Amino acid sequence: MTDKGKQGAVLVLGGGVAGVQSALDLADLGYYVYLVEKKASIGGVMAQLDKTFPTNDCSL
Amino acid sequence: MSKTQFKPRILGFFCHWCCYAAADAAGVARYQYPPNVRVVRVLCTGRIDVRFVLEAFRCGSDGVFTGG
Amino acid sequence: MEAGRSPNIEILANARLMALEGEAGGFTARVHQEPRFIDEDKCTACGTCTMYCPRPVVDLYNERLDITRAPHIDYPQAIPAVYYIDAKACLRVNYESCNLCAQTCTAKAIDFSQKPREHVLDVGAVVLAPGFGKIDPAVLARFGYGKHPDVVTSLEFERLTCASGPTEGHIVRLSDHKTPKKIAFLQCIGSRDETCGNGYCSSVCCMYAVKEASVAKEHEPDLDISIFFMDVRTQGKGFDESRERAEKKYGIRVIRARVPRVEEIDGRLALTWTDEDGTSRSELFDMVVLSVGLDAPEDARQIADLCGVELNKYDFCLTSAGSPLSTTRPGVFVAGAFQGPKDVPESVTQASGVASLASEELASARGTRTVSVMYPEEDLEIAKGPPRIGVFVCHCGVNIAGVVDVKAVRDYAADLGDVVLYEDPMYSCSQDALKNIARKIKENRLNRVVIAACSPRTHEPLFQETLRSVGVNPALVEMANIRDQCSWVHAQEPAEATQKAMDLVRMAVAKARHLEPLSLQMVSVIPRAVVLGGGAAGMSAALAIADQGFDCILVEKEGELGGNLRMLKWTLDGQDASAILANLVTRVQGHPRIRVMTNAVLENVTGFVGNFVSTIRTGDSNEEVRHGVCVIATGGMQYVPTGDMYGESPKVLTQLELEGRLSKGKGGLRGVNSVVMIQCVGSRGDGMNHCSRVCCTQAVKNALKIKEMKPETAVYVLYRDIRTFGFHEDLYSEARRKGVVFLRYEPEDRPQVLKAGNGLKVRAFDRLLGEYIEIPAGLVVLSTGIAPGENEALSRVVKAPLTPEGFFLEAHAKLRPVEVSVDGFYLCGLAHGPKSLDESIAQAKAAAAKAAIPLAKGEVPVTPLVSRVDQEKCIGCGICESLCPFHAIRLVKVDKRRKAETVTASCKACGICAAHCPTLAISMGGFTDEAIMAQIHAFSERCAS
Amino acid sequence: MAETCRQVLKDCGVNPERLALEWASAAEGPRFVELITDYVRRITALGPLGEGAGEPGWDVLATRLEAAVKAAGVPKVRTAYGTFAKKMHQEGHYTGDAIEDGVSSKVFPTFRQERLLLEVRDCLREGPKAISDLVVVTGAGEEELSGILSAFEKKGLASDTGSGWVLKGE
Repeated sequence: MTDKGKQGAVLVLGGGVAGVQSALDLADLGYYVYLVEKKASIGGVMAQLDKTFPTNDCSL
Repeated sequence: MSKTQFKPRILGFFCHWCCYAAADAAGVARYQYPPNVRVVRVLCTGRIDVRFVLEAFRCGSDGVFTGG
Repeated sequence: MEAGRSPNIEILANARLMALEGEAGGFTARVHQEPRFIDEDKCTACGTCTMYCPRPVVDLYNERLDITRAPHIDYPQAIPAVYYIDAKACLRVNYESCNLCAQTCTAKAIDFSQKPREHVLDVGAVVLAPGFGKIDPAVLARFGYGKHPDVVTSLEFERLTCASGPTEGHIVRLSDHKTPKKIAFLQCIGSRDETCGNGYCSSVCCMYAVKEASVAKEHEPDLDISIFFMDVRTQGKGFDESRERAEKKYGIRVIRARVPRVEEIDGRLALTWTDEDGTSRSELFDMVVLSVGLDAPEDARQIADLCGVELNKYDFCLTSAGSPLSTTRPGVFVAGAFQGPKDVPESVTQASGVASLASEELASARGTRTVSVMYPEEDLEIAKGPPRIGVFVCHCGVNIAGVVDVKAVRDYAADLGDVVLYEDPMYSCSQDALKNIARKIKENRLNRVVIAACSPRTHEPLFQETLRSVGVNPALVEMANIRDQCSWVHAQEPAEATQKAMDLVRMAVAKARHLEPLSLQMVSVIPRAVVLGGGAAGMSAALAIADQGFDCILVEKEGELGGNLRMLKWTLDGQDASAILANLVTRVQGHPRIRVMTNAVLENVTGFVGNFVSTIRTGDSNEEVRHGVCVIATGGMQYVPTGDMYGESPKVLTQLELEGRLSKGKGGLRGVNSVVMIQCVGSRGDGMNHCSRVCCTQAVKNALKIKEMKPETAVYVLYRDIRTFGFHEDLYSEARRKGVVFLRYEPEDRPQVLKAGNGLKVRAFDRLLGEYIEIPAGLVVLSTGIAPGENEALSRVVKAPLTPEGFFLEAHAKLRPVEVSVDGFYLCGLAHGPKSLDESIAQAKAAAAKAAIPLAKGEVPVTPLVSRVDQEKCIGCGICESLCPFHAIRLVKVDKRRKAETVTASCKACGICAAHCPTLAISMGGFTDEAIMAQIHAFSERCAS
Repeated sequence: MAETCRQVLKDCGVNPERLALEWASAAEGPRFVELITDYVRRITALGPLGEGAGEPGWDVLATRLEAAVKAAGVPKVRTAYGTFAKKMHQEGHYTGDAIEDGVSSKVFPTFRQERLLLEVRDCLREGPKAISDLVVVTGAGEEELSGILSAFEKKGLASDTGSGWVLKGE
């Protein structure tokens, strides 16, 4: 099926809000995702923010 | 005299996304609070029918706490 | 954060990329992963190890304001929800001593034999999203940080105001732990500061400072808060309005000055600054918050070298306005703050955008590497029999059993009606216990299961899967939360906690009797998209969808493609806009999967996500098209000035008209010796409320163009705040260097355009001189804002809400920035709000990714927890239809009578309809009236029902 | 919802403060704890249901609440409630005063009327009752009850036997 041996997998470097969102969308689009994060857990700075403007709802 | 021993029985209707989640968060942080509330989980406070609240009182609930 | 649950996302935490070889479509990546010393499958996140560890470690998550131990978890909702051991601090790892945690872990999850692992991964594309780095501490030290404990960074302040932070939300000075009275926020720390090498603007600090100040005022209403701005840069959608409200509501003082340093005087902090009129001022504060900017990631150069991508001069990833998410290496894409400083909604947008880019690249290999979980066929008969309930009361090690008498609760459950099996597993979520539960369900033909353990929010899916694995409908499990909402929070009252656990189990059993199997319905998706609007955003979205392998109909109301891009001459970074336009148009027109309809508008749409039928009118003829998704990219309009002699004098132009002149060469400036630009024409309260985001950079860009073509021309920019955020700040710096004069005006003292003989002059107040000046103007250029298009009609057709300004409203400002609250509709470009070309393109890619998800899946699931209307009982009153926040109930004609009907694909199960139905005709899956009433009755023994 | 419940509870003699409606977002564990702790303290101070200041005894409350629950399921009452919610939703102003006024003028009268109808019927089912007995149980005025009873009489549902009102045909 694959032309020129294209791989249906993506490496996402960084487990912050951007990395996680990319990973979720890519998995939903039909690709296998390796989410590589330096730290022990994903979430990045977003998890540290208390409330987010302007909706002031929880960030997770 | 009964007031000092009175332990109210309270029914809670908690929104799955908000108050129920907040209650879980309180647990994870090991905050302590009085053990008087029993919880019915609903998917939104909008689900709470007037009948549910009145029925809880009819069933002798000393209080009803709805949490969104 | 559902990333932890997807079978197609493998999280490699504690890991670093070591090498990247190959090319787009076929890369080989080497990844090095450090051990966490805790077995992810066994750890129950109980926290015992942290309690026993003798090694204190500074808690980085709480910005060093708190102390944790070597084994820990960053925050309660972390994913993986597994603790890890900080190898640098651990005595066992470093000295082979201690080992206390391994001995105290009841789950036997601690494993010091774990070794680092090397992964070799075959991937087709790479997404770089390493986030941002921290500003050099030496820069912070200039403002007393590290020397005075009461100088804190904004992130530290954020943790202080956070209710789950180290001070539980109480704002205290770190020096004496007293509540401060007077706080100053200093903006642009590490940003807009060429002395520290960061000439760019970090874009997010103005807004977060206002947010933090507001939150602080909410906690401590008597606080006196001042924010020192250079310019107030709250250009995000809805931000300006929020900021103004916050400033008024909380009485936040805005000072326009840059404070050079912080000094301590008798335990307080002295700030000295120069006002706009040149006077020097000084005041004492109790606490100073440094609004620290975003730096490039510390490992930016390493990443760039490894991945072979180029960086810009600030060490952020290099991209261009026409392809804002592509690096210099094909197949390697960038999203988030590494592409340039940005806030959460923009990061999320870019993240979805790169997903589209990768998906375009790899469309032919879609689905070749993904895995899906298979379940045995469901036993439909089992649920029909009388309830046979199994109750599992979990010890959760000592988490529950340490407080609640688990065995007593188990025995109590035995006596409840219909309970045929009762057990008390040690860890019900462990692999062993799950297998046991599955076996017991089969052996005992259980058709209802009650798990008394932790929270259904985190663990219900796990137990639902266990039921599915033995062919039992997943809706037949109910959880009683006797840990998070019982043992953990009533640790000092074991008897009360045990009683509560019994009550909760009784209520759960009562509800379980009323649980009904719910089928997970799938609706097939028509693999075609409609994109409304043929401007830059619409064309980009259509191309991205088509390149991902799906048919697309592009609907443009004008006779030709291009939209506002046709009027633009240069992008903000100076590229030829017409070349970008020509490229888009050629590709769209030549694409086999794109059908372009011009002079066409959407008249009507029916159906739901996956199955829409739209009526598109072209001239007098209507055509019906069937499609699965729809992208709204209908654009915006240039605000038409109503004053300033626009239309009266040929010497008064808009910025776009000026660009038109400048594009004709130097002749366009013949006889013009001075140009006066007026900012915020139509924006920020001048006709429209919002900030138009791009006009400041556009003005600066054109000012520079004038200076380049005819350097002797005097150029004045009369502004309220110069909002050249991000790397556009470089243009602003250059303009000032080249002699462009910037004068700030207050909205209540707006510049006036006046006649002066045959020419024009502009009268404005000069703060430094303290008097009004009259500037002769060869040309007056109005920086007109971006107005919403005629969105009302479309908004009614698709039932998508608009903002008060008239732009389309996204489903969630942070987390779903390109989705509309109507499922199956997506949003990008100026229809969403003012933005630049590169932002429009990135957003279009994001909308294309989101729109392609249902197309790629081929079917969309319908949550079984939806409302269901009993049409026998329904009287067609329409109350439910009008109250439904998701437009998930519609009225249909059944035998000539109006009846309500749930659009299951749109229903979010909130239950407002059921709670308001006059005839009780609506029932909610999983939360029926009967089930809830049964719980209420079980709650009380006083009530005979 | 909460406002309707409060007005009905008050009408039944239950201190409406026994019902709380609070908001806590998913991250607000400490706020939740504060809210719950506070609330439990308030309820503890009020005393058991039926024993709070101004509350009639449990027996009376039970009868009234039973009728109120039934009334809350009656289409006429639910239509009034739903229609008002729809109106609020369409107009989009959710100020406390607007809700309070709206409920008391548009929902509550129907609700109370239905509750009394059901409760009088339930009472009479137990045996003959004088109006004064009904006043004690239902908390309604004599005049109002006479109105209900004469309506019953007109429809042939009840009659005054001299030793009290009784239901007919049951």
